[in-house]
Amino acid sequence: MAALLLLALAVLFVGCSAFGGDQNTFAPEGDVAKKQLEVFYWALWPAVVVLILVTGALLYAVIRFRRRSDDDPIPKQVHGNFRLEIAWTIAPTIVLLALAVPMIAAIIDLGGDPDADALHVNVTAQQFSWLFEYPSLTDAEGTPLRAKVDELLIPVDREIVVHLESVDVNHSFWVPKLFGKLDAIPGRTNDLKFNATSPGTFSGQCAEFCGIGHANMKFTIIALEEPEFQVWCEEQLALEPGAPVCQR
Amino acid sequence: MQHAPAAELQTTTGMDHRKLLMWLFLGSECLFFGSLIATYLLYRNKTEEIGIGPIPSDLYDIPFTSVSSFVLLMSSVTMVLALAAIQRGDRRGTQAWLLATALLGMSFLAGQAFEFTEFYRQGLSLDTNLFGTTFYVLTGFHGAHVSIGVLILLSLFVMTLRGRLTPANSINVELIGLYWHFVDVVWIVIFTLIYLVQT
Amino acid sequence: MVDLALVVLSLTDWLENPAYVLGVPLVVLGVIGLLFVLAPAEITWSLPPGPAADAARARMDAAWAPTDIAAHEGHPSPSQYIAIGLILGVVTAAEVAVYYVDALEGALLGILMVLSAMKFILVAAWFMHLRFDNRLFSILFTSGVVLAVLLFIVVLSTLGASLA
Amino acid sequence: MAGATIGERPGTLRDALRDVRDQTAGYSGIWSWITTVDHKRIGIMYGVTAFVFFLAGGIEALVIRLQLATPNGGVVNADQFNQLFTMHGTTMIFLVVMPLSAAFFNLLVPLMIGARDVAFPRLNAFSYWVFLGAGIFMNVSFFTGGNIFQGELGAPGAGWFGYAPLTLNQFSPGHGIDYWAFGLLILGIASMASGFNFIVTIINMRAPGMTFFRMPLFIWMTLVTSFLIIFAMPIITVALFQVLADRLFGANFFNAELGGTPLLWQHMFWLFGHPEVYILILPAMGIVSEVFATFARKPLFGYPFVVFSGVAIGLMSWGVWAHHMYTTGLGSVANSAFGFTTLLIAIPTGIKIFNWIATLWGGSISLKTPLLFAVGFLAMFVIGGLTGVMHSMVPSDYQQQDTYFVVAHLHQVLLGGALFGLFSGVYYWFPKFTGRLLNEKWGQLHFWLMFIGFNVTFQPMMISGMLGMPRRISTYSEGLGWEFWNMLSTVGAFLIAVSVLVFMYNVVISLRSKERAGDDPWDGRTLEWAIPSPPPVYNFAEIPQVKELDDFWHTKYVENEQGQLVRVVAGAAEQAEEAEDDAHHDIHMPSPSYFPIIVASGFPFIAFGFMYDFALLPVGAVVMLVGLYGWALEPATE
Repeated sequence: MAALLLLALAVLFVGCSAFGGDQNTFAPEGDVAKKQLEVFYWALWPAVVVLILVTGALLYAVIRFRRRSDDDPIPKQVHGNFRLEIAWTIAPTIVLLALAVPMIAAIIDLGGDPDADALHVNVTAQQFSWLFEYPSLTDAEGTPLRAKVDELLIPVDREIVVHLESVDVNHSFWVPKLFGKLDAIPGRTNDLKFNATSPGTFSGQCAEFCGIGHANMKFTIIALEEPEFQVWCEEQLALEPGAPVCQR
Repeated sequence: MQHAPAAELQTTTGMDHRKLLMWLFLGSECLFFGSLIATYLLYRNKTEEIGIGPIPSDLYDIPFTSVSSFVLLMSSVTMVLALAAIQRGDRRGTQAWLLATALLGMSFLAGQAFEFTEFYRQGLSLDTNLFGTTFYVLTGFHGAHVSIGVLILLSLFVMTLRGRLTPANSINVELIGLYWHFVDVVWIVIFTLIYLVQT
Repeated sequence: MVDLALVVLSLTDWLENPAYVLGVPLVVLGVIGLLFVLAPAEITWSLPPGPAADAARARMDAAWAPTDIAAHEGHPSPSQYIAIGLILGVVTAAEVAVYYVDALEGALLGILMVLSAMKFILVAAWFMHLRFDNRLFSILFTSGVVLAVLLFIVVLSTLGASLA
Repeated sequence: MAGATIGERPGTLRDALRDVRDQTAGYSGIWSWITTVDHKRIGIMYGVTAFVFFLAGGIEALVIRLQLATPNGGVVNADQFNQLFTMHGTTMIFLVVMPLSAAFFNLLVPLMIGARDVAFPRLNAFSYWVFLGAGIFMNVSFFTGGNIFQGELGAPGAGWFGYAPLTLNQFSPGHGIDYWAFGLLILGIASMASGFNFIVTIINMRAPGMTFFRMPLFIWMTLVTSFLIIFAMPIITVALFQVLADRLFGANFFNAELGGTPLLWQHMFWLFGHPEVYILILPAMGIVSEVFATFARKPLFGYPFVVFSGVAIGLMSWGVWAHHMYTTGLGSVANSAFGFTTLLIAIPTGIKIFNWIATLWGGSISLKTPLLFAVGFLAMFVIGGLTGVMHSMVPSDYQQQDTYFVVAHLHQVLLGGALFGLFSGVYYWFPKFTGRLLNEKWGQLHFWLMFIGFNVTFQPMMISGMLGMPRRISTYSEGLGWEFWNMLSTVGAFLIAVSVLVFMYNVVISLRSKERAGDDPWDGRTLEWAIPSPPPVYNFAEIPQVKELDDFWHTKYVENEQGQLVRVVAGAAEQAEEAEDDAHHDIHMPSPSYFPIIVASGFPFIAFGFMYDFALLPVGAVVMLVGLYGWALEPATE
């Protein structure tokens, strides 16, 4: 039993980042996902220690104190121990408070105000696709730039602020390598910020059950180097090269 | 049902089973009406923002509702008088106050029926807007509670005629009394939070 | 003839309003019931006069012998109940009055909350006998009320609603 | 309350017992089960019915696992898949774990507190019939989607927590969601009725001398669970009424176009849903507390602390609901607050775990099947709890929410936790109610198959979750690194299925075996072991006088001169009983009644009336009214 548990754990910790996969949360490519992975480890390691201690104590007790024959004497009738109770009330309290403080700091950190030069994107979820629009990147007539359905292009190393809406049911916007999820809920706008620290194509998919096409409500975020992104922006908006709209 | 109540009171705590049940039920009902009232409060200002259909201040007739609230409040007095009557063995008083309570309850229901019709005629139905949705469902559930109360009161009244309800089982009157007063206090909250506090 | 037509017309008017359709029979029912109570009717009404009826009457009288369960349980007297009923009526009148006084508009919410809480407590404590009964009943009911209030204050505030 | 007063005039104990036996001798056949108000029979019916639903939910799970075993699975289509996982979740929670707990409440509460029955026997029967009706009602939905042989199913398909607005007409046409919502509403009535019943029973019907702190831990957990039920159910009731009003009458509760807030559903659902989680796990905690103490031959370590932590868990369960909603954009303040309260709930849970281990520590542990399941419960529940702590860390939960990591966590708690605890209870109390022990060899096989199967199924889900696999997807493509883990989960699921077959086989052969278990096969500590197996209708010939916690144990063992515990000479206790039998005896047993099933049968009519034809409404109403008046006027001991 113990071996099995430890095996499962060992596989979980050591192996995961090596498994690869486009949606592996152990291989973050953005600051938000990195922070979230860090918080995961804060909880994981104490949990592993507690698991080993508790399961170890349990197995030890069951094996060590097993009844060897029916004539074994009745054990001492211990009803409790006040000091022990206090100890194992306080010990987890300390551990949990130690977790709570950095956790709240991390929540506030991730929920902070966006950078001034952040790129804003309006994301609209619908059954079963994602629409992307850049409200600040507009052509000569003032029409904002739209990305292809299910494909968002972003510049690397620049903060992206997503304004998330849904037109029908609940959806959830999630690219595991870049950021944890945020729900798109009809009637409200949720904001999310993230960045990509290296160029590449990152796959994401809807994470809130939304109906028959839920499994196929996928999309990708393509992170381009800043100059490439600007070229793309100018092309899409049919602007002169170096147009201020697309400049950082 | 004619056994001596003393035998029933042989419980660990001395509390009657059914009275304890009723109080548990009322405690649980608090969450029920709490949910409905909270929903109303959440949506209170939404209707005006959206601008579709009538809003509370277009429809509420405070003097009318005050009167029907008063009627329900007074039914609590008659209810408790019915209990006092049966507890001192006054049969005529029991019957009179039970019936009076049921009557006052019916008058309240009639007032509610009038109010619903009036609102409906002025263009508010369940699907018009959030005001319609939350108002009808909240007050409708309250009305359903009153109706059940009236039904039980009338049944008890008939039971006094048939000799099935006597001081020996006055607990029945006490139980419906608790229910009835609870329905009344819920209306006290609804009248204040829903009718008088409008903006 | 004209008069009759008018009566019929007003009747159909009535029928359009469920309040009357529901209310009028209820009131009629109530009046009949009231007469029934006030009339010197006995349980023996269904029995022919004779020894059977006498026995039934005797049983009834025995079952309804004067008792004082109320005093035994420490409940208030009917006159106290009526006094509380009057207070409740006055407080309701005060609530409605406050609603119509423009000068109090700013404090409307506060005053109304206090007044309705008063009514709530009066009914619960006296009519529902929480003052006199086992404390467990008060605890059960109060925990229901408090739980509901606390939970929904949190829900409403996270959803951005406010009373004011 | 006259009812079935046994015996014309009070006589000796022997007369009273004979009278009860004479009266109940005729209680046999199907009709006697339909009209029964005996808590033991109702408990058995609850257990058997819940097990049948468990098989249904299990088959749904197997189909789900087959579909996901390989990428681009073609076993079912997306629509069928959605219905299967919705019904799997709903069934397992509301039709399996809750009623199985209710089965144990029914079987054990009166026995453990020294009572003859529950406070409201007919209400108890009513709870069961309502539950049965609602369970059948909900599963009928499968057949309403058209031709079932062509795979046209009509079951609800919006997930067991049915988030609005997906449950509204425009997104879920057909009647599936109506079945789901009405089914849950009706089940709520059953749960509330039994919640009220057990609270009154526990508060009011304890044997003389059984103070609150002499009650077995299982009774405490029943009490806390029942309170959670009666306070949590009304909230989901209102939420379900709201979604039904939207669906059936065009109301706008969750209509965002008119300003409605779909998020309100989530708040109300989880206001109910989080206490519900504890409603599912606390009874199992109560069961293993009894099992650990009995099989270690030691009293539960730190009894008052375990009691208080159970109560604390119950209270705290009201302050954590929004941790199911971290990703809905509640804002940093709310997320921090709920993250904090969620972390805190680990403290009382930890106290319980430590006390259980301390109970085993230094004991004389008998490694029989009930104990194995209890230990399995503890081991799996620790993982469930720790993954729970990991979820409560808000930023990392943004990655885990709605992935297979959550699926793994909730099954750790519900299957590894609650169900292992319940199986422990089945093995432990089976002899009490059937008179026969479950076969130990097959029991051990059942345990090990289930334990291994469980771990092979659900530990890999943690990994597939962290590899970015969202829950509730009907299919996935290759190359995401999920194939291996999903295949493993599917293999594990079939292992669990085999273990359940072993269990069923075990029940059959054990019931057929001629060997009798005796009244007290495990050397038990609580009152139910003091009476014959199976218990007579009246449970206790004489209501016991309780002097301390684990009273029955103390009647069996005394300290000798060396301070060691030794068994009291057999027979001494019975002799004492014989001697003092000249008191006044008068046993009241409730009479059978068919009114509960009549009232209960009105509910589906009303639901069908709202869904298909209003003409059915008066039918249902009349049925219920007739039943209720009959119930109220029927003379019975209640």
